[in-house]
Amino acid sequence: MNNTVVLGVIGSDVHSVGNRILEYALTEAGFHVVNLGVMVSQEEFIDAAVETNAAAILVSSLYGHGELDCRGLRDKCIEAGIDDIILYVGGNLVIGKTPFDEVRNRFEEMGFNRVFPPGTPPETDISFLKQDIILNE
Amino acid sequence: MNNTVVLGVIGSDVHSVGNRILEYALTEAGFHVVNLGVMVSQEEFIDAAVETNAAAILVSSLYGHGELDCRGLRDKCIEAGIDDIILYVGGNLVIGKTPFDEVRNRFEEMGFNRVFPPGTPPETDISFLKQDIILNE
Amino acid sequence: MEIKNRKLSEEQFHETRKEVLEQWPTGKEVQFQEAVRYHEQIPQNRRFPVCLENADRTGNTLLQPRAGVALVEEHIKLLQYLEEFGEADLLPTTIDSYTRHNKYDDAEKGIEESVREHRSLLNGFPAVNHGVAACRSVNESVFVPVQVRHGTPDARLLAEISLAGGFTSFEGGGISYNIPYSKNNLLEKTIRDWQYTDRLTGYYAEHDIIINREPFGPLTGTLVPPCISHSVAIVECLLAAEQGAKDITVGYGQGGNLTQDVSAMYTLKELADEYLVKSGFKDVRISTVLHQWMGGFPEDESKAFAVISWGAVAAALSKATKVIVKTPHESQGIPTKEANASGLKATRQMIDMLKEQVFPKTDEVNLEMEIIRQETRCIVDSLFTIGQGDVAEGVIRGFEAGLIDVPFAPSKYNRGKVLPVRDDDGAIRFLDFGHLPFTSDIKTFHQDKIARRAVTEHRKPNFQMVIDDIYAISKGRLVGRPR
Amino acid sequence: MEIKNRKLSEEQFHETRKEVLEQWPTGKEVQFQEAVRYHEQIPQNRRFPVCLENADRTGNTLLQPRAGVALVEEHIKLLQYLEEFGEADLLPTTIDSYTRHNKYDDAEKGIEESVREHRSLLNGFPAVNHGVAACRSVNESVFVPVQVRHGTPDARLLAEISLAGGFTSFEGGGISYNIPYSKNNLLEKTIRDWQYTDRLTGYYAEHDIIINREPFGPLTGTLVPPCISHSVAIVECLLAAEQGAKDITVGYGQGGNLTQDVSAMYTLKELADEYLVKSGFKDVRISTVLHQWMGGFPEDESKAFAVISWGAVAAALSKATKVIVKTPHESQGIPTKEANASGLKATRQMIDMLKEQVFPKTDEVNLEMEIIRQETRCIVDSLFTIGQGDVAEGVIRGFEAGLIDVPFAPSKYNRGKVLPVRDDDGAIRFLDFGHLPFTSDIKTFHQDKIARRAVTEHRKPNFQMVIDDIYAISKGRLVGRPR
Ligand code: B12
Ligand code: B12
Repeated sequence: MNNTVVLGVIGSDVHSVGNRILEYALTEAGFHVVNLGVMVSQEEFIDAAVETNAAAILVSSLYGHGELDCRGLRDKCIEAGIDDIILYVGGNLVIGKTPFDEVRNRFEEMGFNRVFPPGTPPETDISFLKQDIILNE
Repeated sequence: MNNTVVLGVIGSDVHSVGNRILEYALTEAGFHVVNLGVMVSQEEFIDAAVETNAAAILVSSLYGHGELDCRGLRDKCIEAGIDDIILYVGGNLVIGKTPFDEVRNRFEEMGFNRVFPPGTPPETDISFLKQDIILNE
Repeated sequence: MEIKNRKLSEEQFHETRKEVLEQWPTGKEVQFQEAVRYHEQIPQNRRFPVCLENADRTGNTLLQPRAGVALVEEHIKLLQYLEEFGEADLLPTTIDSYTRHNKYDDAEKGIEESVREHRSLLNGFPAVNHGVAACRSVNESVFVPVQVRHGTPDARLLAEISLAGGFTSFEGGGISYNIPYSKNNLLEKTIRDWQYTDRLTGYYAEHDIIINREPFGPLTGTLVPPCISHSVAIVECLLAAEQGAKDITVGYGQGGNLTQDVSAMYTLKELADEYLVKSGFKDVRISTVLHQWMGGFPEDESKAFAVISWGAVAAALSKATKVIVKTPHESQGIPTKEANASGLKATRQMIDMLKEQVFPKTDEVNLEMEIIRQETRCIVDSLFTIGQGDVAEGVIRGFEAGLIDVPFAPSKYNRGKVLPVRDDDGAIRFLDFGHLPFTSDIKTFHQDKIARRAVTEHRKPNFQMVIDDIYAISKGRLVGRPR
Repeated sequence: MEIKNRKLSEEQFHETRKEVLEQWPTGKEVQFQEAVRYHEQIPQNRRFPVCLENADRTGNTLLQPRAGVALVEEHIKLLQYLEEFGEADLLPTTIDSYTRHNKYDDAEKGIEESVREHRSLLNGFPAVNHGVAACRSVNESVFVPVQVRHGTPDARLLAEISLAGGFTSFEGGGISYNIPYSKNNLLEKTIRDWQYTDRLTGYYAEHDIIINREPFGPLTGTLVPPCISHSVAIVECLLAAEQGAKDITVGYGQGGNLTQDVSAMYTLKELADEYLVKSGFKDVRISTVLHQWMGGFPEDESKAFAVISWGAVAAALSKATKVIVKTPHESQGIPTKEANASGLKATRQMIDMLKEQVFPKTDEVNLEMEIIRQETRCIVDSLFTIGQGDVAEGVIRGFEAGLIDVPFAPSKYNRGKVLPVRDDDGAIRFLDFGHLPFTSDIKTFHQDKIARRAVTEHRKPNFQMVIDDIYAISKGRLVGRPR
């Protein structure tokens, strides 16, 4: 299994706490984590993924501009030739308390493979991730 | 103005605090208050009203059985020949948080002239009462 | 009727028993030996005394809501909901007001109307009408212990049916369920009736079934100074212990001033233990309960959450064995199950966040504790004196004489002379002592405290000040300052 | 770039000013003299410093929410709602994240999309794009003072526009709005930029317009030990005072252990005053703000109410000048106006119920206060030393050397070596001191405290324990015990 994943918080978002924990938990779970930290642009995500031949990109967005920041990420992946890379997104993705189904729809339409609500414990992400990577190979 | 009013808490209800305060406030406002206290039956209300030739009966019900306890009070008034006596009711009249309009309707249909929600300050009752008594005379 | 604090003989007990069980048809469902066997197989997790003891040992505060509806199925659903979604540690079965006044006919009508209208028209669960089997099905449908909570002056039949029905805790007492809960009931009568109820508990204990008993702490819930509720709690402990009760929870209704509340909780157990031991009862287990603010609540639900939370703080910081939880619907009416669960959840969060913290025994706390001790001893000792050593007789004569007097109580056997008011820090003091047997030192203490408030507010302390205090919390503050 | 804590000359200031005002077209709307005249006519009730001083004098704690949406009209409606239905004493204008990063183009797009979609797609109010007149209309539409709250490393243009726009308080600082709020910004740069912002405040002060300044207290909001945030607050006070700021509010984010929180609040003002006086600033008015828990919130709204209430308790009992209020939507997203008001109402109820009560200065509090004083002095004094007497230089070198280090901060100029963890009572201690310049006594104190917790939990204190603590409050407890 390709165990390299790119991790980061997109846009102008600086929420670094969850990112730290995700890095720790993914590493503990045996992943090779390329953590770009906070304030990561779409280009930086893609460059890192191409460079490290990553199996997945894990995007966090907490601060509410997730919708504006994430649009077009899948297209850029396709342009960069990593069409099939697994794209996850999680955090407080939209502005305001919103039924999660709605949020999931919006982000799935943007081309994310999975969308996670706030407060998802790392164990959940990790078990999905392992399955999805294996299926994708 | 006939300033005699009969006051009491109906049924098996023992909530005595509001009753004390109402007695005090009505007395301060110049009424002659016949306070029957708590656990007052319909008959006791009517007997007291007839005996003292009262202008109004003020019924409290806090404990939730107000609906069961108050039914038929107007009829009993009519039987006793005090058809036109002003009937007020106030407190936590029904079981459970209920839109007050609904509560008001139920009790007005039972023949109460005015229905007061929980937390009504005595000043409100008193000003209505003065108006209604004068109009009724 | 002469009442002594003397254990009812088995004969007396059985004689009365016959009459009691005939008060309503369901009485004949009660078979004592069979009930004992039923209790023997109740698992530990559904035994009140066991859970209370565990909580005290581990320093946890348990959460208990109030809840009860007219019909069995609905009541079970309600309790299951509070257990699952409210995370309640202990459950209640709150009894309706008709049953409380032994009006089983009215309760029957309430049941019928509730069936017809598909909503509960009773403000609680009519356990007597439903009978033993229904009570058992209630108890068996949940994983935690269930207590009967009511307000019944004569609870003998209710006790018979509900204890045979598997409840492992029974609230109330001859004073605490008379004075705040009725108008015309003689204390002689209610104490006698509760001696019976306690004797029933004792009778179970003789058969190795320990039932928890809980005198109702908050009384009228409205500005009750700690020494008043403490005195009633102590007397009811002594009365219950004499009849053989072995496991008692003493209670207190939050006043709102944290120093006073913590001091009250600390002294409550201490004084109960002290008087029990002094009277020769060495094997009675005492636990404590704090009731979140029992007076009028603010209408706004967010504000109600703050009041609930402040009660949780008092319970947590004073290490109460359990806390009785209010709901955001309090000012309006019997809560929906969701509102009930939300009160529990807010309380849970607070209790758990504060688990590690204790309120320190500061000088202020020590002073407050000492005052409460002195006041309570003045009252309780005076009851022993006037009762010539017998506290049952003493408390009856004491109420007559106003040596003990519950503010705002509806009972005509309560003097109603005492007037409480808050001091400048929000602690509850006496504006009028009535005939309370206090030393002049104690009186001066209260007068000085109130005088300080009067200065702050530029007004004389009088009944208007008391009224302002009664409304205060519902209007968003602790002290009813003039506006 | 060399930075000294030296007042910018009027020349320097005006030179920079020209550039700043050209950063976005709305810059040219700023006319200083006209802005001063505008401020002169602002009534007392809309002046932040006046309201803070009144609060301190009368012992009230003022309530302030966070709030900001993309469009002017909607923003005004939001503030009016919070004023009317939330009973807020002070209002905010929270700025969106694009503006915070000076991405005025992105903000413009956000405004356009928000107009199109009829909902705010920005997480705050883009004040720069809206310009001076819009800011004035915001301020004029309410009765209480409004503060700019943001998180902007380079807030020079935002300050120019919003102060000319009639805001009377401005949050932030060159450290507190850099380290927790950005990744690549040099401290030299942000401190310089904030010297400008402070100088602007000072320039207003020279024209008799007092603007309140508030360093951002909670930093990353996540297990920040008091001495860290106190040190940043003190340094930012000294930097602001040097540029002529006269009215400063120092802040602290609630930790959750009441003893520690109260001690932190008591020492915060004391230490700020101490260092200001030591550095020759005798006419700076210091007030305080407590932020209700700034870390992760529980998802359940009832539980969130308890967290909010506990923050209100800490603010009330420590007599904070103001409290920043969270909402029951915190864990989910920007709150609706109703949720925002309900956080305010719960806080109001608690603050008002506790008005008369103070947390006593117990031995535990005195000890905790002394520890905070010692730690803070170790840090701040070491900054003076390494800066050879200059605190601006000192703090920059201090961050480099890890003499000061903010847990979990995103900035690459923060060492990130320090690890906080709770002790057995829930107080926040240091698991890893990184390079903090502590005495061995202080270190031993922390180690002992943490060792006690390790014993309780039968596990080694390590990063897992820290993670457990980060999640703890959102999972319903203060200390992240193993399950
Ligand atoms: C204190 C209290 C008690 C005390 C009462 C002590 C006593 N003897 O007075 C105790 C603890 C004993 C008690 C017992 C019970 N209570 Co109770 N109690 C309350 C509480 C907290 C405050 C009541 C109070 O004193 N308010 C202060 C006074 C000043 O206000 P007030 O009573 O509302 O009266 C004012 C106004 O309503 C108005 N008003 C009242 N009547 C009238 C009449 C007219 C004509 C007018 C114009 C105005 C008016 O003027 C008054 C003065 O300002 C309320 C909830 C609340 N409000 O927060 C529950 C509440 C009234 N109780 C309730 C219940 C159910 C009970 C119990 C059945 C037991 C239980 N489930 O715990 C028993 C009933 C006993 C019985 N048989 O009556 C429910 C009623 C539910 C419902 N209607 O759906 C309430 C609403 C709580 C709840 N949400 O569940 N209670
Ligand atoms: C701490 C905090 C801050 C700190 C951040 C410090 C720092 N540098 O990290 C400070 C105070 C600086 C801050 C600032 C701001 N914040 Co903030 N903040 C929070 C808060 C309270 C906790 C976040 C946190 O650390 N949680 C703990 C960690 C462990 O959990 P987590 O971040 O949710 O991450 C976990 C999961 O979500 C999941 N996850 C996350 N990403 C991903 C990705 C994938 C692929 C997967 C599978 C899982 C996953 O796994 C993580 C680990 O368990 C949240 C609200 C809350 N949650 O209670 C608001 C919150 C995120 N902040 C918010 C906002 C708006 C802001 C600000 C714009 C300012 C403001 N209005 O106050 C600024 C933004 C600054 C910026 N440019 O980014 C909003 C976002 C609103 C929205 N989405 O609608 C929130 C939700 C608060 C609110 N309700 O208004 N904030």
